[in-house]
Amino acid sequence: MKKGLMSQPILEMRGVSKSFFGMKALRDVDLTAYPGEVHAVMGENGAGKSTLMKVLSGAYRPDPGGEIRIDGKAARIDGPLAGRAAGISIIYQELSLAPNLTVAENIYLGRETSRSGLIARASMRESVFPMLARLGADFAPDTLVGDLSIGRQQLVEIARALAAKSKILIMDEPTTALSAGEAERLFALIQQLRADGLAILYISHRMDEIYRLADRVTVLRDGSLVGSLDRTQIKAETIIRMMVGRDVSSFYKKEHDPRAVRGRPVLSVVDVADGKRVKGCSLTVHAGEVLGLAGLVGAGRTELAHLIFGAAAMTSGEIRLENRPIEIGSPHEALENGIAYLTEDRKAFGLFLDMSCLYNINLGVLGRDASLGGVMNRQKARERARNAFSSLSIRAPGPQVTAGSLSGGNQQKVLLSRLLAASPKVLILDEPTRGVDVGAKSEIYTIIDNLAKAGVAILVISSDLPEVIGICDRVLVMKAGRIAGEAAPQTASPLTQENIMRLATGTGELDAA
Amino acid sequence: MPHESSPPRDAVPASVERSVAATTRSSEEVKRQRAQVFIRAVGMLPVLVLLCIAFHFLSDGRFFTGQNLGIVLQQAAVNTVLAAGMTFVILTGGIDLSVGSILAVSAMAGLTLSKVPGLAEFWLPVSVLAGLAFGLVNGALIAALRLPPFIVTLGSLTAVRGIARLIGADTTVFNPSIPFAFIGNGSLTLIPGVISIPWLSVVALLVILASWFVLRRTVLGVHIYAVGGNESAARLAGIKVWAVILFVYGVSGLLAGLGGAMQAARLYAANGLQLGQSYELDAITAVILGGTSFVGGIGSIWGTLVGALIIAVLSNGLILTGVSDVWQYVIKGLVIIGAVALDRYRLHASART
Amino acid sequence: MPHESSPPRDAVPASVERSVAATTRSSEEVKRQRAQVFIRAVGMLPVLVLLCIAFHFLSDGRFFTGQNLGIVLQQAAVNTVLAAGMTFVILTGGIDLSVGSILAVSAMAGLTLSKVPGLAEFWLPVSVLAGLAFGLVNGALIAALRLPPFIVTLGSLTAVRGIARLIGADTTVFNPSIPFAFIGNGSLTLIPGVISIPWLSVVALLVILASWFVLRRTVLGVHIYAVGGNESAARLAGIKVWAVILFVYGVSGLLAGLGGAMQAARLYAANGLQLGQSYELDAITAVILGGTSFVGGIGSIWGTLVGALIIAVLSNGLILTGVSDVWQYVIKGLVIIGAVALDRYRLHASART
Amino acid sequence: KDLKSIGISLGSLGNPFFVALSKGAEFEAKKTNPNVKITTVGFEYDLGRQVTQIDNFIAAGVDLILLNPGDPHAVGPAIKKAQAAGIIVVAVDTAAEGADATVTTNNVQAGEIACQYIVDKLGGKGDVIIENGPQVSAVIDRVTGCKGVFSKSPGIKVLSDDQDGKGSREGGLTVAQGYLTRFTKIDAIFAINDPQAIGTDLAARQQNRSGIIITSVDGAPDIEAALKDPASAQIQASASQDPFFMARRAVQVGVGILQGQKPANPVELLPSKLVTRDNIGQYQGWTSAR
Ligand SMILES: Nc1ncnc2c1ncn2[C@@H]1O[C@H](COP(=O)(O)OP(=O)(O)OP(=O)(O)O)[C@@H](O)[C@H]1O
Ligand SMILES: Nc1ncnc2c1ncn2[C@@H]1O[C@H](COP(=O)(O)OP(=O)(O)OP(=O)(O)O)[C@@H](O)[C@H]1O
Ligand SMILES: [Mg+2]
Ligand SMILES: [Mg+2]
Repeated sequence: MKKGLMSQPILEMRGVSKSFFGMKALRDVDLTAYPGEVHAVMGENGAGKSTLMKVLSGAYRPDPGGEIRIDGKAARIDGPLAGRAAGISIIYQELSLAPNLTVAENIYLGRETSRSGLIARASMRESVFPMLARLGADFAPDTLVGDLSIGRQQLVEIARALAAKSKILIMDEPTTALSAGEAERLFALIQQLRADGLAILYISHRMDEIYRLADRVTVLRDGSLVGSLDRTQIKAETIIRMMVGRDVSSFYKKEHDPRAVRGRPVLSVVDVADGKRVKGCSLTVHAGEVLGLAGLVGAGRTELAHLIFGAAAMTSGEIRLENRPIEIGSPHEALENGIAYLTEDRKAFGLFLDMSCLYNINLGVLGRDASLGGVMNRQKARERARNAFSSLSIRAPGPQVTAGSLSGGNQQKVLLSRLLAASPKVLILDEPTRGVDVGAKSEIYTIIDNLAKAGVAILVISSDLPEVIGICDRVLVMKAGRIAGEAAPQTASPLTQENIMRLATGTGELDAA
Repeated sequence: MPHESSPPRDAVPASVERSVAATTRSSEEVKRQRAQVFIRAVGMLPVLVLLCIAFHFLSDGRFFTGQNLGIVLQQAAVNTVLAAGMTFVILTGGIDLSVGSILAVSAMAGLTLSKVPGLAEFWLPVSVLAGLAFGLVNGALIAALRLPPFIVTLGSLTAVRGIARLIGADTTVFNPSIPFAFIGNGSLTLIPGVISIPWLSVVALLVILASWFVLRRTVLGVHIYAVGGNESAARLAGIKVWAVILFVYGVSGLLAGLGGAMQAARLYAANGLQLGQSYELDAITAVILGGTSFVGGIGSIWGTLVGALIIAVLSNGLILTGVSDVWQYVIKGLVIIGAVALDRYRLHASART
Repeated sequence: MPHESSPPRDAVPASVERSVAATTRSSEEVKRQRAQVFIRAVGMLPVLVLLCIAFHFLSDGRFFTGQNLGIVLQQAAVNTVLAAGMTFVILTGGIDLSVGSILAVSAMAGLTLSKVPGLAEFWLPVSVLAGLAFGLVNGALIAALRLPPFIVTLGSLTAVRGIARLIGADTTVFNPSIPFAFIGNGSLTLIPGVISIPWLSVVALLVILASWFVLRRTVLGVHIYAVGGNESAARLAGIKVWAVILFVYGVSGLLAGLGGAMQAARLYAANGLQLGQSYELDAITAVILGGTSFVGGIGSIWGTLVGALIIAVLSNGLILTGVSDVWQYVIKGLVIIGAVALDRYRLHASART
Repeated sequence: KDLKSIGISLGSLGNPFFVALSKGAEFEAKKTNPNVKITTVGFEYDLGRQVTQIDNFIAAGVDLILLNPGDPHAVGPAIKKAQAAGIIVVAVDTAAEGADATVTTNNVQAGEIACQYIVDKLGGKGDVIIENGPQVSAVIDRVTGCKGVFSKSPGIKVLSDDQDGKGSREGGLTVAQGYLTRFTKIDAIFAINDPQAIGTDLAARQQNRSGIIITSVDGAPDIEAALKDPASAQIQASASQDPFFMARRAVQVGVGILQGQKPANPVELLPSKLVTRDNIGQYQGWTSAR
């Protein structure tokens, strides 16, 4: 990788700025990338990483003044087409796929193979097969993208970027929706592309990925460049200090009483199935326990959570709350029973982006606080929102701003505070730290730990193995709609990454490509 | 063991000091959003004012007279009431094409009843409730069977029109001595001889105020915005989406019924085929002119009021200035497009500053 | 355990993926998914067939006669052409309310020209091009100024109607000896004395085929679906969204112009005010009945054809069976609602088996 | 009092009949006062809209309102309001309760002569259809007149009278296509206006049906052409109206009242004359200004 640094830079950005409606999202940022290197770009939520990449790909037009040079020549990137022509391809952070089109159509969107305007479906389809195989995808080219889970959609995005065969490849948090196996395959692929001489700009909030992949790290804070580190200098503490401006000491928190595992059972799920993805799962969460649920993408964890929460219909099985069987026909009834669920897809299924944080936070409890005739208690709502802002340290101008204007991590905290406002007995968290920066992550871990201390039964679904191990008391592993096994300390199957992967894949080893 | 809704302060990591840059950006953001909210709320008001002034000069000063303003208000009344109901529906991302037909059916029902001795006094509630009933049928089909609102209300646009004609056996029902006729033709005198407001406008204003209260001050209102903003998120947040949908179509029907009663009191007559034809387009236009988003979740009832007034001022002003019927079409169409274009431009410009 | 509330993903059809790994999927599931794809493609066809059979028996066997089928096809033709254009627009998530007015203006322009000696032969292309021009104006306003399609086309619904009236100075323009009249009233004889198809239907069928070709076989077609499915993704993929939008409204205008020419040739006359009134509702109904989604991105032109045929069969069948005008309204409305309900139920049921 | 400004509210200004009506009114008003301000609007058969327009006329301060009432009774209250504001209201084409005067075609008589023609041609025996239209009073009157004639001939069988041809060529064409399929033997069709009659003829020609007698009411320019056209031989008669003259009369009466001359008879019924293929040569038509 040293040889990469020696050669001529393929990309030089000088003094790039970008403002939205007069608000500076980037100020005078410089960035240099060489062929054959993985260049990590890091920073807190809202630091401007995605904005910088979008300027590079042509999705945003930069403010006048800056300069972008590719292969030593000044490049004018004034649109997505120009970006592509300059040899840049990008995996956007927000999935940018058309759900109504097929996988093949999405991969070739905007640069279809055609003969005098006629679309060559067959040849596009054929050429997609090997790409999908390389990524280990288990779906066919003519599947509709809308029918895929987010994880699989992410694979489509990656396939699309690879198919463009470019010199500079930008990956904006590509692994947030992937589980360990798929992420492994992606890493192998990245290493191969690096060897082929591509420059890869890689954005992630996961420190372990940075260790594994990055040749260099550039850190942004509040839209400005903080500095760059060479591979030899990459250390978690250094990066975090550059990002946050302070030390984040202990990252994972597990201070609640581990004996809760054998405590009072709160939620028991007995043999539930939905006739589709979930094929008979049983589990029990105890008061004060943090139970992990791991597995590969598509294992059915989200579907299981939806069954428990009444968001999908069960075909068989039983749910018991504090040893009483309960009927949950809708999320409304689940919430009435004290079960709360944090969705894995906060934009699509969680937040109301055009509504203020105030209402986003209070939505679940407005009815409870209301006076006769359903008149809102706005005083109480404001108080609750203010409390949530301070206790979860939500960084936003105030509860009045719309949720859509917040950065990812802060959006997640807003969503979380809605759930907490309902004072649930059972909390199901589906990928609670997806796309959330280190600072916010550690805050969310602390919140989870505190809730456990307060006696809430917590089920954490996560594809981030270090996270699962770091915060959970024991971990159930799902595979193909069934619980494949359990990993817990002081048992025959201790709480380790290897153990979880073994259960998840059903093989003896990690399924690296 | 439910835990406290807000964890104790010391349990969370010390809040992180914000950088100076972040602070200034934050206050800027707040200002920007405040400005936008204000501009959105004011909506088309400038366009309305401009139109009024233009018509005043073009009509040799006939526009701003007490009498003419009363006429404009009265003419806007029925459309305002329909548009208020339509605002509820469009806020959830739906649409109600059947309001014109429901208006006709409830006016027919009310007038028919008003000719029955002994029951005559009940015509008003009956016609409002008839509207509610049809609205609830719409709502039930949309909420329970999850059918597309456009098709359901298009179907009832046609079917309910047929029912309205059936009620009157395809003739005009006429009752010159209908009770409560003052609603349609009387005025509420505030200062005798100086200020009096047509009762129709009073009713419309009350409807707007009630709608504002429901939308902005009640839990149900927030739920309506939530369903329009993100229906799947609303469902996962525990909102009974079907109940919200049933409610908005019920309200739209109820207000269409009220509109029918207002028309009946104003005209002393109704005709199943002719009354309320294409009123739905005027109502929808008022809502959209008022800045409510077609996809739902964004909009305000005040915008709708302004939108309805723009439509009434246009009709009145064009006749007042003596523009021929044909050119009225052309001008109305262009003004509608021009108004949104202006609005778009204004929003854009303000977003930049 | 039946649940009353549908889960958030219920709207999305279960995946149709053929798993390469093929570990988890049973062959039963594959069969189920195949069936669903088929049912979606077939769309409302069963409803159409049912209606035809019902009318055949209710009309004492008068429905399935060569002549009557010809009449149905002919009556469906203009709406089919408009609905084809509307399909393009709705697939991008837009709407075009102005088709009826554009149809009127182009028929007026065509007929007026057809009376000018020497230029008479050119009336047909002129009326089609007039439609195209108005469609492009709509498209330009929507694409360049980013105004909401509903308002823009509502504005032109009104303004263009005014222009149509201006052209004819508010009278009926008629020309009993208009060139190419065979298009409106003649038939194409395939087997002399046995099978002949009205030229109007031939034109409509060609339009459907051309639309299918553009939507399914060209790059532009994929881009239309992409814009409707996810506009920002389309933009990021380098698709010129404005060009796509301009195109679809242009097509809608062009086909409305063609519809105007067809009506002119059929009626030998046009009236600026009356012709094409509320045709937009019929066209939209055909598209939505045909299973095209209002939010864009999902739908097929074959569905639109079936939808247009359902509407024509309903009108024809109800007259054939002697149902009175009033009851026709009621029944039409209920059948439209019933048809979508049935469709929804069918999709649901097949998803469960 | 002089005529300075006049407001006209008519059924639908896209209909040539009302256009001729408005032209006649304009002609007469300009003759009375060359500087008169005329505002003509169509209420598109929406009662509410017509009442609104009357209100607007009141606000605009017109001297005379020429009204084609949406309903003979229902506009009564609005008329009273206008009269209270000192405005003279004259109903034209349809009678209106409480109007200062009414000038209209005798629509019952028009229906009678159009259908009497059919009875005479058929020799009092045959299967006929009354192709109805929008239920406004003029149409209702024509159908009443027609039914009265038919019921006097026991040999005439009315096959259907409950389909709406929407008053247009297209509507007439669609309805007639249904009729022609439904009934194999039709001897005559009475259409409530000319556009429907022409649409009906087009349908018959398309299906190669002949020998059907088609009559209607209006005497519009397009029926004039049809009555001269050998291709449309089945269209045989139309009971003519004279909108241009009717409107002139109405304005004359209105101006008279304005100047204090009460008309002898508040309702003036103009008789309809039957235009047939034989006398079409002498027919003057709507467009000729007289
Ligand atoms: N289209 C936009 N309009 C207005 N503001 C925007 C827009 N896109 C980004 N911003 C703002 O620019 C800033 C930088 O956002 P950006 O998405 O680049 O952050 P990021 O570093 O990628 O964060 P994350 O880690 O959460 O993805 C944020 O304050 C954001 O609110
Ligand atoms: N956002 C979504 N939209 C549509 N369907 C989805 C979505 N997410 C998941 N699914 C469906 O649910 C199936 C099961 O995946 P599920 O999400 O339950 O598994 P998981 O183990 O939670 O994986 P993941 O890590 O992706 O969340 C998917 O194959 C897909 O059909
Ligand atoms: Mg980002
Ligand atoms: Mg999941």
